[in-house]
Amino acid sequence: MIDVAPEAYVLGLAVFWLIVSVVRPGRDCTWLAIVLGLVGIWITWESSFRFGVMSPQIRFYQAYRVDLFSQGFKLLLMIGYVLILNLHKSDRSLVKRSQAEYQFLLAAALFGMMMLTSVYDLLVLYLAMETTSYSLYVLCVLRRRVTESTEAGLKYVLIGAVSSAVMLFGISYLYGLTGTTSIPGVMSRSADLVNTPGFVLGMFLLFSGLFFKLAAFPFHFWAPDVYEGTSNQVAAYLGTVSKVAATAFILRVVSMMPKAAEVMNVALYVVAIASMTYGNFVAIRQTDMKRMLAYSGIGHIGYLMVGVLAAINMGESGYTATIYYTGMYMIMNFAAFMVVHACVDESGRALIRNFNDLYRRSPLLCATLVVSMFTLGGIPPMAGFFGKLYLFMTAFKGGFVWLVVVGLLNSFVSLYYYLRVCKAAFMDPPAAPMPEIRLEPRRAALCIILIAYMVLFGFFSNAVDNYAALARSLLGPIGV
Amino acid sequence: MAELYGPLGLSCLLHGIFFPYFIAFGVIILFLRRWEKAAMAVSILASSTVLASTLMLFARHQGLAAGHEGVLPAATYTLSWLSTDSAAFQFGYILDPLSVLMLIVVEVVSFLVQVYSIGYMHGDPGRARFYAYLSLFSGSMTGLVVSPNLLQTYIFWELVGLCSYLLIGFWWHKPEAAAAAKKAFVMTRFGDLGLFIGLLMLLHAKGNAAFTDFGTLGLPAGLATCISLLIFCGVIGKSSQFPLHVWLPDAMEGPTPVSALIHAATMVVAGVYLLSRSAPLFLASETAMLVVLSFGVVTAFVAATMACVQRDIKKVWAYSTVSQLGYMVLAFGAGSSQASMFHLFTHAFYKALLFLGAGSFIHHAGSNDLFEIARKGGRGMRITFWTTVIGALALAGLPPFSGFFSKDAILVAVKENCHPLWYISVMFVGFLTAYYSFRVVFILFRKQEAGPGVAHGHGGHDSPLVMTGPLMVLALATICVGAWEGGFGHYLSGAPHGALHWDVAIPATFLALLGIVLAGASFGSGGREEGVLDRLPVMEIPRRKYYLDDFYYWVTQKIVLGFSFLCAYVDRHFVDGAVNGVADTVRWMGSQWSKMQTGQVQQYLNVLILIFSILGFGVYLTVKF
Amino acid sequence: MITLQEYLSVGALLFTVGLLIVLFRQNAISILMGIELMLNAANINFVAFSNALGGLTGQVLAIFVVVAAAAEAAVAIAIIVLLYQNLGTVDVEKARNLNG
Amino acid sequence: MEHGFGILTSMWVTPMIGVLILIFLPSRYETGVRLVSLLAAAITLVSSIYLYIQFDPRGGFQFEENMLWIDYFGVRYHHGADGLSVPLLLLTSIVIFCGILSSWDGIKHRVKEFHILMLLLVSGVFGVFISLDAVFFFIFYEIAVLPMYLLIIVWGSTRKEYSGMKLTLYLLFGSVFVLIGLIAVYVHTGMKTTDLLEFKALLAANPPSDLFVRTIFPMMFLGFGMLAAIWPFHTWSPDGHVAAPTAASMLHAGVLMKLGAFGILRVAVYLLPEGLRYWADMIVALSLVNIIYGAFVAMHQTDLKFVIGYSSVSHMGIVMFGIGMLNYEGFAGAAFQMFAHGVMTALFFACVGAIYDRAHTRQIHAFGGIYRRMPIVCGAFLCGGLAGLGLPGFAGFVAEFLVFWGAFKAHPVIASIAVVGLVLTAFYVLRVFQRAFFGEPNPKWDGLTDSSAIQNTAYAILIGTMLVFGIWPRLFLDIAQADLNLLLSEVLR
Repeated sequence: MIDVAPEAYVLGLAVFWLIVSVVRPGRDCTWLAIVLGLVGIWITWESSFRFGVMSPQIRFYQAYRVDLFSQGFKLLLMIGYVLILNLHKSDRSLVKRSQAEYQFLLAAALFGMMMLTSVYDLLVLYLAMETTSYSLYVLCVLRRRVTESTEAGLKYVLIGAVSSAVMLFGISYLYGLTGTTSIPGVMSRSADLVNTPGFVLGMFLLFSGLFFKLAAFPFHFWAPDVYEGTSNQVAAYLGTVSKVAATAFILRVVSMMPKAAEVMNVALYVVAIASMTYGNFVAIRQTDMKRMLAYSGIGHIGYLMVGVLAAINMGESGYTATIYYTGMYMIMNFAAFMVVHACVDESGRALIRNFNDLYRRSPLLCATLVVSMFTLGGIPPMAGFFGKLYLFMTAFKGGFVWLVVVGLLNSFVSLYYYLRVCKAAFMDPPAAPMPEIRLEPRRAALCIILIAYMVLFGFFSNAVDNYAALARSLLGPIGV
Repeated sequence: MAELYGPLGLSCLLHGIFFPYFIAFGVIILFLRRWEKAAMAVSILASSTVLASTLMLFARHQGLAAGHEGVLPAATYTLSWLSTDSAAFQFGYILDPLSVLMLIVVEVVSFLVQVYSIGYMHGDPGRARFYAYLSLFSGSMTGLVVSPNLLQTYIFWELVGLCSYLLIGFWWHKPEAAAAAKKAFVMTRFGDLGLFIGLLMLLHAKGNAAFTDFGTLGLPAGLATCISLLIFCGVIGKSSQFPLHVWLPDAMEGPTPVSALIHAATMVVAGVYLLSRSAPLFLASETAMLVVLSFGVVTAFVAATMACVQRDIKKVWAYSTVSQLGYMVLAFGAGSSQASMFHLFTHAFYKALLFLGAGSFIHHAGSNDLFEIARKGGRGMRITFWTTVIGALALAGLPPFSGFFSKDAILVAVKENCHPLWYISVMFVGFLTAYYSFRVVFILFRKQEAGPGVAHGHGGHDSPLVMTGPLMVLALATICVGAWEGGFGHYLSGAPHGALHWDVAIPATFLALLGIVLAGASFGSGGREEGVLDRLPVMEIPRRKYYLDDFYYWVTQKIVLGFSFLCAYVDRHFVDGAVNGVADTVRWMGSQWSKMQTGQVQQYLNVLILIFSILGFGVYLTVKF
Repeated sequence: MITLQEYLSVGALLFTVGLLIVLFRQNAISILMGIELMLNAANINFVAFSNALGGLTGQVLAIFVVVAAAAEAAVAIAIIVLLYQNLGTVDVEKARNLNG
Repeated sequence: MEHGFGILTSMWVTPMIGVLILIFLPSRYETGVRLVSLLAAAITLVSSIYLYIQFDPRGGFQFEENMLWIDYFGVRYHHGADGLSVPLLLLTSIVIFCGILSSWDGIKHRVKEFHILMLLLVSGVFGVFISLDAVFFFIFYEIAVLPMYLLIIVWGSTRKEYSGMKLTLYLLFGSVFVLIGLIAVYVHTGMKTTDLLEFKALLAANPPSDLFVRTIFPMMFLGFGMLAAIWPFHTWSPDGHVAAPTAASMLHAGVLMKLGAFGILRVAVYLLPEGLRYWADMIVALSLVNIIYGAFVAMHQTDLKFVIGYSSVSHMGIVMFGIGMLNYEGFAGAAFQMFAHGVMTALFFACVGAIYDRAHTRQIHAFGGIYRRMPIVCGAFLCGGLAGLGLPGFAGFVAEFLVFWGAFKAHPVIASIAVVGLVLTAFYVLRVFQRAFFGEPNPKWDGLTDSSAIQNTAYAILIGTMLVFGIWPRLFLDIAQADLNLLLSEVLR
């Protein structure tokens, strides 16, 4: 049972927080949560370290596959979770008596996401998706500014429920046509079923559920409003960790798909171009920072889709590039959200104007903001550039020349609104003189770590090799 | 004495004529900007060393020292300056009779002018700067004269243009001086364009621009004509021939010593020197010679007519210089570069004399206007007046003076080699020359009227010795240089002593005397300011400078600036407009798409299902077929 | 006797009806009902396929879906109650000030 | 052959060390900050002079440093300097040294951040000139572009937001094309390594199709050309330079525009020589427009910096003109013009910066006879202007002579038209002198003070460099000759 240690630990964590929320709801428990989170990271690291050596294992009657790929992603999710915990300032931003409840919901959502990375059965996929979604729906509503958060929660629930229903409908057809609910079984049968409309519809509906999670173009409508509506921590959680989990599952499904399924390329091609262009073009117009980050997230998902396409056609190097980019994407986005959270007090909206004269108010935060904007924009010395470079290299090799050109042009367009934020931070005079921002040592250290990561990880990115190991394990033979 | 001309001696002599000026320029500009006296001393020291080494070289060339017969071989010193795979350029000196002759002219006149400016520029705040520019000019003029190939000539050609710009615009606070300086530089630069293209064409054709090989180039006729005409463009620009001569009269804004040195004796004749340097090229093509001849004659005639109607003494001598340059060019066009060089030689002295005399008059009277100077007792300035008379006599071409001999040589050349019509027009120009030179003399000769603020007694006292000294030296040179006419041909190219052609000399002298009489009649007695010639209606054209100034003004204002306005407009509205247009369309598309985000959940779901079904149907189609 | 096709067509019909309800009803509660309809349509499919394929997987799936639908309904209604407390109405049209 | 870190790495690391020191230096000690950045610039100047002297004129890549960096994608840390890049390294260090000197008292607020960004800019530029690996080349290429944005928006002047954003987006738009080109070559050569030399070998091994060369070369050429202000894409350059502070526009016009031309020679022509042969005529046409159009538009400007901005467009046109001629004179002239124009424009901007700091306006008609109050600055501007119009004795003349000679050998008629550009340059340069510096001294400017001793040393260094390379051009040509011939032999094969 050691292989599923990380999920077990997170489940225990969730239960623990449930009990605490019942016994002492109001207590501020940030430090406790961080310590428990770090323990969780250590456990996940141990388990993923073990799987560097062992071959992949199948658990729970063919429903759950644990391999280096899944453990690697679990580690990534765990790090993301701890980062979100670290984001927590005083508890003014959340509803008064919901500290422990907030922690419980975070842990529950994390549990669902961890399951998603190594799910091997359609039923378990549905359950994982639902646990994540339900805890995220409630998280959205836990903000002190009730009007917006309620509206955000409503939108998130309705659209989420519809897309999970649609996904389920698709799963029912997949089950019906292939007779089995295990994903490899379905995928292996897909070669000969590829031209029956039922099967294609099923696959399509399945992927729509996933695209909803990723907020890719046709299914992105909830993202801007929810990001703007909820509290900063939850928006960060949605923007980074949940997308990483969904990408992990997509990579797993795509790795099992035989070459013959040309139809998938067309769908992904359209989704990639649409979300890239839509995300970057609409982000230009935004004045609210969180909305802008939502749209830029949509744009980045478009680049990820390019990565998935490259993975389908190019094999291992495509997967490596996509995994590298996913890891990079999580950190970049988190840094941006962190600065938003630090600069914006809970009462107001996170307008870009709030960053005015950030340089004088707190140089460290300003540096983090500028570095994260440059990384998101894909500007060379930072790691974001390397991520995009590997992605577009493999996609170009895979033959998607026009996709690369559109991708590069879009990343060029995105520079406009990233640089505009830097301009605001450096040069615009504040409307009213704003107070100095004092950062606690904990969050100052986090800033420095993030800057170092973003700047140095790209330059010294020999770490690409262990991402390659992840990719190889994903594509490797299935152990008993 | 032998070792003086040994290899070591020769090289130090060669460097002696080139580097002192540049060293002086550097020293003054960097260190002596505020110590005018020291700057003057350094500049004159440099000038005298160069003059000394030139005279020594001249002696060497005459073979006086070592008793050699004939002319020593041309001493050359070269240093590889720029080498590419298809050609290599040497930087250095070439000293054959032609360049030594020019050297003498340049060094003597520049030394005298430097001495003269001690007096003339007395009390002017920028004197150090003045001397720096003067020595830079003399240095680059020397470089031009001794250059072995067309590229080095072009380099110093431009540097000399720069110095004329700096010196014309020396009194920069006067707006007219600044405008004149710019006009001079741009106009000569326009001419240099032709020279530059000619140089490139020569390099392209033969890959070698050394003067020594001009004879042996063997270019096809068409190409030779083209290259020589392009080089002649440079000459038109620099030696202010007909269309591009307007800058020289305006260049009188500069101090008078500058006019004397640059715009009379040295720089403007650089073009003529270049012509005789590249004689083999020109001689190879008939049409080129005809073009040169026609330009020369036209320039001579036009400038002479304009000189007759000027009130400003410096403008008169300026137009006279343009006219005499026309003479030199037409002499070359007539085929005898020897005559043009001799005329250049003699003209340098008497024109420098006339200019320095005019400077002395202006220095005394404080105004350029002829009649003003006469009223202020120009006649009383003994030495200046009589040296000017000697200059005028030489200019008019009366027998004992140098002008007569050089003009006679030109007339002979034109008579023998060209169509009689040219000969008649050149003779008529001779008459005009005599008329305007003595018009000045007779105006100046008028009695000094009792006017306010003028010292009584026998008229104004003369300028200090430091100014009149050079005048006397130049007057002496004007008189005795003529005698060397016979030996000049021999010196230049070893040809036998040319005899004096009386059949040409007599009509020329007669016309000159006629001109003097006409001038005397119209300006001799009484205060009249209008001569008989001025009243002719046709003289209105020269008075308006043949409408050339207006034409150039129209070209620059309408065509050049108009076109630049057009380019600026295109740049701001079309090229920039396109860029801003792209940015705006992206922003517009962004705002249109963001309207899709209406905020209503059901709107989202509608759009979601709509797009989803389109996508699904599309995939369905691809699967079907 | 009723073949698989009829069951599937009933399921599809039910799914479409649920979808239309979700799209065109203003009341949040009725939208929830629409979603429940869509989930049950999936259940019908599951049971139909399970019967056709003979295994019990489909029915197990249906039971799981019923449980999940219940949980979802609970969460959704809780949020709709909150909506009612703040905006004073359950009309989905009103919740529109987050846009742009 | 694995070589460890050497002098070339020190070239781009020294400014970075300067940046680190500055970060930890409290911003109160303004002179301390300036001294640190001056020291960094001085060290690079000394090492670039050392490089210049030690460089073996036989050409080839020297002082090589070659290490495997990211083995999964084959990225190598490969630095080397050849005849083309050594002079440009010298140019960069001279310009940054004089830039820091001339902004000694020009920059008053946020001095520390200004110098940090300047040193970042310079280390990016150094990196580009020495890197021989496509990925590192591109990284340094973008590092060289980005600090410019912050420099303009914080310390800039007229319309600074618009111009700053326009400049940065334009250059990044160019680098998108360069990246596409590099990726295409990387993929074509089998994704084994990103080293330029290996690219060359692999491209020689299996030569790409004509279509590949004919599309990728213009893409890379236009990508780099945008930074070198090729005609239709030049509008960012005047706006950017006018808005930028003195030292920034000195560095940008003086060095960064050469980065574009250098990029063309080092990447585009080096990898795809047939492309240059195919597109040479288009390059010639575009650059002819550049020369004439730039001169005419400069004539119409009323702001001093705009005049210089457009004159840079015209002079960069001469560089492209030379490259398009496909003969040794053209290439040598282009390389020399890059060097000469860099120094000249740096001098121009230094002088205009000095005038602007004192008079707070750059409108030409607002000035009148300021020669009386500021003789040294106007004198330096005069030297710059004369070098600009190609006066012999300055480096500009030799460069323009070589370019037009090469041009005359290839396209005589077009060369004659381009030579007219020289007269136009003379016209607008002297027009500026006449209207701004000479003429009736305007009493309004009696309070102007002349440039300080520090700025004078900057002018002296720049004018000195121009004179030294003008009087003795073999100092430059002997260094660049071997490599230019090598490059040319590739193109003409």
